[in-house]
Amino acid sequence: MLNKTGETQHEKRGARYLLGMMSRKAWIWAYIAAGATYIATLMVVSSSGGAGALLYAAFTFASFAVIVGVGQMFVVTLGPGNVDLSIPASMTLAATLSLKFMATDGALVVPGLAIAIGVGLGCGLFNFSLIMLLRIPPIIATLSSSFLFQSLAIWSNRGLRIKPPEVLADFSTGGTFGIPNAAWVALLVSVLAWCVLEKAIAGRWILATGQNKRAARLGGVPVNAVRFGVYVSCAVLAGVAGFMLASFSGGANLNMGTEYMLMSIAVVVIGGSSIAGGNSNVPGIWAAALFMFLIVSMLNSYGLGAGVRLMLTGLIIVSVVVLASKRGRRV
Amino acid sequence: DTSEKKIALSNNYAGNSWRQAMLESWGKVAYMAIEDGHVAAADAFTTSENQATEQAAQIQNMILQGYDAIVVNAASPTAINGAVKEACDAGITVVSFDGIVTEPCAWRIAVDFKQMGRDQVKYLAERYPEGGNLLEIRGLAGVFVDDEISAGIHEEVANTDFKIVGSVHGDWAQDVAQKAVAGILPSLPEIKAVVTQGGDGYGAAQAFAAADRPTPTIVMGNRRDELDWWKEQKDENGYETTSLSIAPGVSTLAFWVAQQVLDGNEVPKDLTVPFLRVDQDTLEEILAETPVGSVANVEYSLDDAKSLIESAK
Amino acid sequence: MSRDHLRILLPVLSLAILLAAVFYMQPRAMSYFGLNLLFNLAVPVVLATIAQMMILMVNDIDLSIGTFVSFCACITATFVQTDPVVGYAILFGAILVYAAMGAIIYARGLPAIVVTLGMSFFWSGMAVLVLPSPGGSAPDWLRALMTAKTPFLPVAIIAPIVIAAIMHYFVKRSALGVLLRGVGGNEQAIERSGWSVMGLKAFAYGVAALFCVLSGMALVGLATSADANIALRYTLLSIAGVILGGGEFTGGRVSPVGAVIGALTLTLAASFLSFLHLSPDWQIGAQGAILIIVLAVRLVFTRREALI
Amino acid sequence: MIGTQKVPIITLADVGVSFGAVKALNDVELTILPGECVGVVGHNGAGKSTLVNVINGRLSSTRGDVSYDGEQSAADFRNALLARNAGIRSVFQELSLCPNLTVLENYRIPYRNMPRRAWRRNAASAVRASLDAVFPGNAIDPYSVVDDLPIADRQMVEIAIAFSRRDIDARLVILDEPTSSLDGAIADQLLAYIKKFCADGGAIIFISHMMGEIFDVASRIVVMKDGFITQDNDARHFTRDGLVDAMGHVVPDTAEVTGAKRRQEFGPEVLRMENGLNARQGEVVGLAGLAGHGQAEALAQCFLDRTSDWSASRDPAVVFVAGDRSRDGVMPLWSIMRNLSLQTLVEFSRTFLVDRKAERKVADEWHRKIGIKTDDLENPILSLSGGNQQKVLFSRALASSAPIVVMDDPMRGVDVGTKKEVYRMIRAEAEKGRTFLWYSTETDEILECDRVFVFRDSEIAAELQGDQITEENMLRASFEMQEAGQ
Ligand SMILES: Nc1ncnc2c1ncn2[C@@H]1O[C@H](COP(=O)(O)OP(=O)(O)OP(=O)(O)O)[C@@H](O)[C@H]1O
Ligand SMILES: Nc1ncnc2c1ncn2[C@@H]1O[C@H](COP(=O)(O)OP(=O)(O)OP(=O)(O)O)[C@@H](O)[C@H]1O
Ligand SMILES: [Mg+2]
Ligand SMILES: [Mg+2]
Repeated sequence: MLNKTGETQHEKRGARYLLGMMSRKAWIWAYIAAGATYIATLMVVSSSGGAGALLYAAFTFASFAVIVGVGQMFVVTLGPGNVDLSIPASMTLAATLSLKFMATDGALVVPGLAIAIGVGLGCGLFNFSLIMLLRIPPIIATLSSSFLFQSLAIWSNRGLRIKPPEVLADFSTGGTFGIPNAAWVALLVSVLAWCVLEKAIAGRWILATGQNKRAARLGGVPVNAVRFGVYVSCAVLAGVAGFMLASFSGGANLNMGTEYMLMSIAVVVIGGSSIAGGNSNVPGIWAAALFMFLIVSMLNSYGLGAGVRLMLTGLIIVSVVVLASKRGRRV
Repeated sequence: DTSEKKIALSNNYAGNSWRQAMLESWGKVAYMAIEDGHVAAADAFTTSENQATEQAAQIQNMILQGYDAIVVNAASPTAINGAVKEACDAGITVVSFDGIVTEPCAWRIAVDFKQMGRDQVKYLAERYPEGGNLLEIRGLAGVFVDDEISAGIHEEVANTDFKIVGSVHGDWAQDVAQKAVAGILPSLPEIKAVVTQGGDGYGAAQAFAAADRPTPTIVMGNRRDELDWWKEQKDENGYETTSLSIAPGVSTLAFWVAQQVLDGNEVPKDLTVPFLRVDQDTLEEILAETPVGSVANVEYSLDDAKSLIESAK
Repeated sequence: MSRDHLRILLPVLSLAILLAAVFYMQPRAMSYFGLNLLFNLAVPVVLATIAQMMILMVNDIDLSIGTFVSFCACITATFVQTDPVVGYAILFGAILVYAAMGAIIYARGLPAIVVTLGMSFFWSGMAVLVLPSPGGSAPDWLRALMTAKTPFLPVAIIAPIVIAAIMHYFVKRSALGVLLRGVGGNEQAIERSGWSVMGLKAFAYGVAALFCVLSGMALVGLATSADANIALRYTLLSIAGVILGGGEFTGGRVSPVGAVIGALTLTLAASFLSFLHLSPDWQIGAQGAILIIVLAVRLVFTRREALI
Repeated sequence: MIGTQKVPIITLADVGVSFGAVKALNDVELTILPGECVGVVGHNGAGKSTLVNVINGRLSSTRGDVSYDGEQSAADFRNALLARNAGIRSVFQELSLCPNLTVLENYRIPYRNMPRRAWRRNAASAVRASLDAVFPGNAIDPYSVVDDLPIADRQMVEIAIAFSRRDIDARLVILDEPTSSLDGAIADQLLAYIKKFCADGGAIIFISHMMGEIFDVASRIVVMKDGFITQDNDARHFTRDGLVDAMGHVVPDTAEVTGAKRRQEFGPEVLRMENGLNARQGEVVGLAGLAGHGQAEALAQCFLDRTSDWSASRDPAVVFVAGDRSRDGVMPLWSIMRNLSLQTLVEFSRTFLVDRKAERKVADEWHRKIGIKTDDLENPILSLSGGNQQKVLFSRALASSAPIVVMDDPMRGVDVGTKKEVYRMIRAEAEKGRTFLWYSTETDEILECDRVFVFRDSEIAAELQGDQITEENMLRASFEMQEAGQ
């Protein structure tokens, strides 16, 4: 793989240290970008408490992106071609079924959550069996299953919007210690994910499988268990995110997760994970999720039209990625 | 006599409660019409994604299947014109509603979306003659309906003392709207009212509540949860607003119009249906009729269609 | 050799079976008119699939094809119609941007999926700027071309055959095609032989963009007008088409003929479903199911890997 | 003879190359004349591959001058072009064919100005001709896709392409460990061709860890050590032992290398496969035969049957040492340490977390034991030379406590010194009751085994024991069947 060629980087030691460190931690750029957009938005914030409110909102909405982003990150880490496109459908299905079950009854919150998780589990299992048993490429497998999940959601509830139980709505829209509850949940999820990737053996296995599945298998990694775990946990996280989002926004919609398909991929890659697999990080997902929220807020606040807004979003994403890239060729 | 005729519904999207209610209304009227021997078949088709290309292909398939009339809720007013033209050329009656098509050979049951935008502002101008700041929640960029409603709003605002201080795209999705509003709120001065495109009102209310800002007058879009919230506020503090949207049952109207065309009746190409409006007084009444989680609805009968056609002549 | 043939056999078979099923259910489809209706909207899909294939061939993936085709369609329905010189200049410029994107992706070692994801926002924004609301109209010649009444076979059949033949020659037979596939197979080997991988990638992206432009134009020719969201689903459709046609995500293993057939199969699958008269609840799910079934058949054909 | 007054094809003057802090080459002076066959030897990481890359212009030297055909090159970045024009071609240590292309398409890639007309037919005949010339009697179809070929065939294709006819004739062919995946018979064909090539006025740089091959073909031998050329002399001035001493190897601080006595007593049978392959506890079982006859498959099967896709055991039944590094072994994005500890993560941890202390300890231990040439185990694995990467894979498996070790031609590119050391380690481990299954393309490695299965067409053609294990017997077993097959 390595070419001992081409890149005789005669690095000036020391002077480049900072740059070097930054390029190794690609997510620093995502934080810089998020910070810059935040400050740029503040320029037009009029009300006194606006700065805090904006940050509060950013953390609230970033949380959902983080939860699904973490799941997507694990999937993406599995290597080229691995991506879960069924996240929106899993979110919708989990939210629909669990809200329908709870039927605004506050006593059923826990079983409701269990149902959301269970639905996620089922979706993950289904995805994995398509990938593993039928050996359908993950992109297509998850795309196809998303259609099925969506049909199930339509069939089960015909698009009726059922309110979440009062307690649940209060919890998901509320905050604790000045931080939105949704963000606490996302934080918990990301700390867990970080531990898995950085500390746990399973994390090593995921990373190994992502780099070279065959070599991983020959190196004693139970690759099927790894892939199973990854796809299932991604779907479970999607289920949880759907449950939370529906509770937060006052009910499940058939189109509620739509934007999280691109969003989940975007936060993973802007956050600095190598899409080639085998190298991922959790802090970057937070930065990217905040960034994705703030950029829309910023462009909206500046009163830019949809066309310009989309264009600038694209340009900024590309610039962040270019800036975050290592100099020269990848190995 | 149309008892041998087959009608198809080409629907481009099924992913929200409005569309689900629309399909349900269609299903009901289709069942009844077949029972009563008005038509031989009335099948509904939905594309898997909200895409003009897919819908065009769907219409082409309907041509192949030999339907006599195709009722379309179009993904784009122009992008399926090619397929619509092909259908007309094959002798098929095409009736578009809600999302209408511009192809001249097709019938259009239009809702004046521009008017819908204007009416929102008119209502607000009545309530607040002194004007104030408005927040606009738009739909999906690049889509006809979004452009029309927004144009109506902007046109009317020019005649009043209102000022649109912020505009966000909510993609007609509750969660997206809520998110976009939450993101722009900190940068906005005090908001007098929010103009919407239907279905975003509840999300906007939530976002205002989350940001601890006074709730402005939010124009609603007839969704049950919006009406519920309105009712709640009304009972609590006498909150006043209005709610308007196109009734999903317009699909049934389109069905009858298609049947009338097939029957050989002369039907003008352009028909307009009024939108369904909920006011402070009619709120309770309509709330009682609207199923939980759904949309306020009106279904049309053959006679309704006939009188509409008469009045348009 | 034989493995390559096996690879192409599956797409051919699934297309044949689907076609047979459609003909069985709807004998009317078995005519000049019917074939045209079944397949004419496949032409832009075929072109977009070829574009995706060019990118997959050099080991990248393009998530912006849908928005880019939409953008091209918007330009075609507006500038190309009203002001051809400006219109073509914009399209040409867009091709250059694509080529530059390929070069940057290589030079900076960027993951293509991210850059193209970002660019998809960009193109989408440009399209909205060009056509804030649906409209525009197709240039007459384009409309005439796409609806031409050719003898014996409709345009909808001739076009995919021509595209497949040309691309087969270019990708599988020409010397340049060897290098491009080589980039996908072993970038380093190409570089070691003194070729500019950056140039090759830029070229592949440029060709892909050209096909996107053609796809956008064909689409406008069929639809008579455009909107900013007109082709969004081509992104996933094109990936599915390449894979269905026996292509792989990595390693430069693609087949132009397969890709064309894959695109046709996908289009036909949707038609097949609408002939089944399913309940609206399940129509969407059935699209997924048919994708799964068609791809699952691959199982029979793909060689069990020696390991794992 | 190409020229009468013999202009050097390439001259390196005082060349140095550094990778960051690592000085891979120092003060290298080297001149290569037409007709010479220069053998280059040196321990793993001595700088041989780096030297090759300087000569063929792929790597610009940090210091010093490189001149082609006696002409000084003006700018470094043109070196690759100059090298190509001077007729310099290379076969790299890591295979560099495009696996998705056919053999003849791979020929197209280095041939830049190939005439376009009927190029496929011409390419096929050129490859065919070259394959026939270098490896007479091979049956490789130029139209077959490289991926479908066994690794030995792939290596043959790459070599044949390097010697093939193009617009600029080959004048200097650099072969970096070309025989590492070839079996003896094929390797001999190559050596014969090299001699002929040099006799016709071509020049060769031949890098190998096989002393026999070096002495067989080299007219001049260059010894490298730690980035320096320590000796550069006519081949006649070297003896085998002298050469090994001159190279020096990097495992000096371990106990003396003793060829332990071959044991006669073994434990109970611990392994039996469907095809009859079996092994007893403490035995070193060799798999021999011509390359590509199902040995690797049998080994992989053995490994896969005894491990699970679904769970990892705290005491694994079997571990694997890969030979095809990039395909089967190395995790390219990881550090040396992470690569080394992959197999033993579960074994050394009592929880589900990685025990970093244990990881570091094991890595340090093997770093010392097997002499991995690096100063920091946190360095990326790809910064290691080929042979050193192989050592990491070895350590990965041996660090485990698994009773059976399966080795798929594990010594590819490992230098003589280390090989001796590894033989000793294998012996010592076998002594302790471990069983080894060892596929190798090298006869000397097979001779180290207690029992040998000779493979033919994915079946066992012969089982050799004790004194029966001779090169002659193995060759006979593999060739007898070949004749029978024809
Ligand atoms: N890209 C690189 N970055 C850092 N160090 C490198 C790089 N390439 C080579 N090296 C170092 O340069 C030294 C020489 O490596 P080289 O590959 O030339 O050894 P070699 O003699 O070919 O060894 P082997 O017999 O194992 O192939 C090694 O210490 C290696 O670690
Ligand atoms: N079904 C198949 N179709 C085509 N090629 C195959 C098939 N099965 C195996 N091969 C190829 O045949 C070759 C022989 O495999 P095998 O693993 O037995 O070789 P080997 O003797 O272990 O060679 P080496 O160790 O040098 O790689 C493999 O390299 C593989 O690519
Ligand atoms: Mg080397
Ligand atoms: Mg060997």
